[in-house]
Amino acid sequence: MARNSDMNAASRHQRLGWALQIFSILLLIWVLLNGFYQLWAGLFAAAIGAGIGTWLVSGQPHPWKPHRLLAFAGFFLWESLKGGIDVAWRALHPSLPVEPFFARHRMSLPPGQPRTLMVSTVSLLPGTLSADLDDTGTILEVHGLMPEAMDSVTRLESWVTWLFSLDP
Amino acid sequence: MNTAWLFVIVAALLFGIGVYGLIIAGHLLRKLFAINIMGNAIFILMVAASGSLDGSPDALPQALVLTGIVIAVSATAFALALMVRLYQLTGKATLQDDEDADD
Amino acid sequence: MNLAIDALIGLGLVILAWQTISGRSLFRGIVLFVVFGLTMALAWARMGAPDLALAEAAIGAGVTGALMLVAYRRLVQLHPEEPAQPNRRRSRLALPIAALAAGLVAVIGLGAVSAEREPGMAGLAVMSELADTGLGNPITGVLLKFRNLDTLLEVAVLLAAFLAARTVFADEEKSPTPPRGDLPLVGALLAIIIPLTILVAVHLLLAGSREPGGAFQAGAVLAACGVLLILSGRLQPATRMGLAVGLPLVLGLLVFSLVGLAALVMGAPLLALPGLWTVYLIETAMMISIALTLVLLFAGASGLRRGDS
Amino acid sequence: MNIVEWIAAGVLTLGAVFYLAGTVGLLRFPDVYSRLHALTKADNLGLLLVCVGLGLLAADWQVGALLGTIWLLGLLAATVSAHLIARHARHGHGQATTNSEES
Repeated sequence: MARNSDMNAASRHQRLGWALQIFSILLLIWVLLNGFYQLWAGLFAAAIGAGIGTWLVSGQPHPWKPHRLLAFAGFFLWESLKGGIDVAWRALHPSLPVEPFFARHRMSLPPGQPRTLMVSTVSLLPGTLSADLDDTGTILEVHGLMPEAMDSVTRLESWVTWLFSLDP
Repeated sequence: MNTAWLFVIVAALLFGIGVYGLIIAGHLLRKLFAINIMGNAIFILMVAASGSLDGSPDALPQALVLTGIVIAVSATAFALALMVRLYQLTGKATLQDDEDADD
Repeated sequence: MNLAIDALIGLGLVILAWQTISGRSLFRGIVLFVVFGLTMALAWARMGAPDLALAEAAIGAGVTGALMLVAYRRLVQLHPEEPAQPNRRRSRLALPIAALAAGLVAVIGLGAVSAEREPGMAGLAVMSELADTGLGNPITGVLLKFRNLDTLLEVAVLLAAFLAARTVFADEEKSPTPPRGDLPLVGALLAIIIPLTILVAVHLLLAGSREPGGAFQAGAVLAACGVLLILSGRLQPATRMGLAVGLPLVLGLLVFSLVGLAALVMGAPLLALPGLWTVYLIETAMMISIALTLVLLFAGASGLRRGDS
Repeated sequence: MNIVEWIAAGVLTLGAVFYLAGTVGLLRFPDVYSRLHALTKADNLGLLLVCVGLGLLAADWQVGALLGTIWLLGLLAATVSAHLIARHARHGHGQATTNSEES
């Protein structure tokens, strides 16, 4: 990712990319809410939302492929299913089988969407919780419920790498 | 016993709790809780007693209550600002009479 | 079955109200009060009043709760060593008076419920008139067509509450929200939630003309955006109110009055709204003013400026 | 009740069970972090099941898509708030009361 040098030159393009992404997602949700009735208002609202959203986002948009996103969603759904069942079982088990611990994980992902996705999904995998990030945003502190929980963190990282087509 | 009766009873109980809370509360924030609960009781009463629960909904009391909710939040916001200012100036968030009563 | 659900909600309301009044800590009281407001929203939904459910959830529970939390934090900041104690007054008369008040409400309510009633003469007249306004939602129709003066004054009351509160915030130095570092997740949350909230507010505003929703609900939802931006430091409270804040603040009142007066000039009665487009215009202006007023009340400040981050 | 409604009832009940498990975990687990595990994971599975159940009852793609959006927003809110609470606790506010939020 040697894009840092031409960051400023590409910045306008990136802003436009963000705005288009946010705009189309908002418009989709509007159609879900209202159908095509009063679409003019939806276009208007989505445009304002995209403008403000673009002001709020930071970093560059990362390209992703739709079919990979679908596969990632499947992986995520399966893992969160396992996670929910696992923690429910532990909570209801009479002897409360938990061995809480903290572990540090150095992320090899670039900042922006990949890291954000990683940090936010860790909490929904079986037995892991993203507890803290250091100031550089690379070292993720993970709280685990049982010793084997850390496996899913590395698995998640490789999935995110694959989703955004990054070099491992 | 139907829905309207049930909610009238609920409104009466809430109003009673509100009045009780308003009297016994020392802290002004608690008095605000109580006043808001009394207000909500009256809102429920207005809608429940309009007879709209068992027939076709009646828009008039609902529109009145909608206005009432906004007025309630306006009044609460002002009261909160007054309370903070009082606390700033006197270091107490109770009314003078209440302290006399405590002594 | 339905009555059982209603009874459960009613019981919940009574218990929550009691806990709010009698709990030991103030903070707990605020949280319980918010839960009470959300349960009220459920009750409105059960009573066939979805407009009120929306308003209660957004304004009654959300905005009021946020305002109370801000006030509580100010109290704690002023005297951190002495958290507000639940000093309760003893009064022998409290219980009888409360019982009397409850009895009074019950008598009025039960009398009204069991009274013989002409089947909704006024209501039917309203409904037949509403067909002409083009508004499918009778609540919005009533608010803007039959009680439009009330609605206008309601916006004025909200503005007056802010102006009154503003004189009370007084001269204290506004401490800016401390920078929270750049938490990556918070930035992502804002970038997702705020555009979506704006979309939902516009949806509520438009939906108000044919189904539950309207300027007040939309304004409260939009105000949540401002609160989030203040909490994350993207917007900072300011002591001076610039034109960029002042104009939108009075926009609702201004547009409503102008349209209403225009009707008078054109020979129609005061505040008679000439068409559906004026309704949209007024509702949009009102939404902006309401949202901004609520945000300023939350910030406890006269103005807003952009944060440094 | 037809077969779809039975399935929906089963899924909704299962969702309620996960909510219950999440709450039990909140009460039983030893520290703040473990409790957050229970809240984020079990409650999100509960929400997913409730959304699936309601989607089955509604049998409408539009409602289904909206329920999916609700679930995603629920996930987002849960994971961000869990991260913030954990971070807050990690930075030495573990035993702190709500008073000292801004120190």
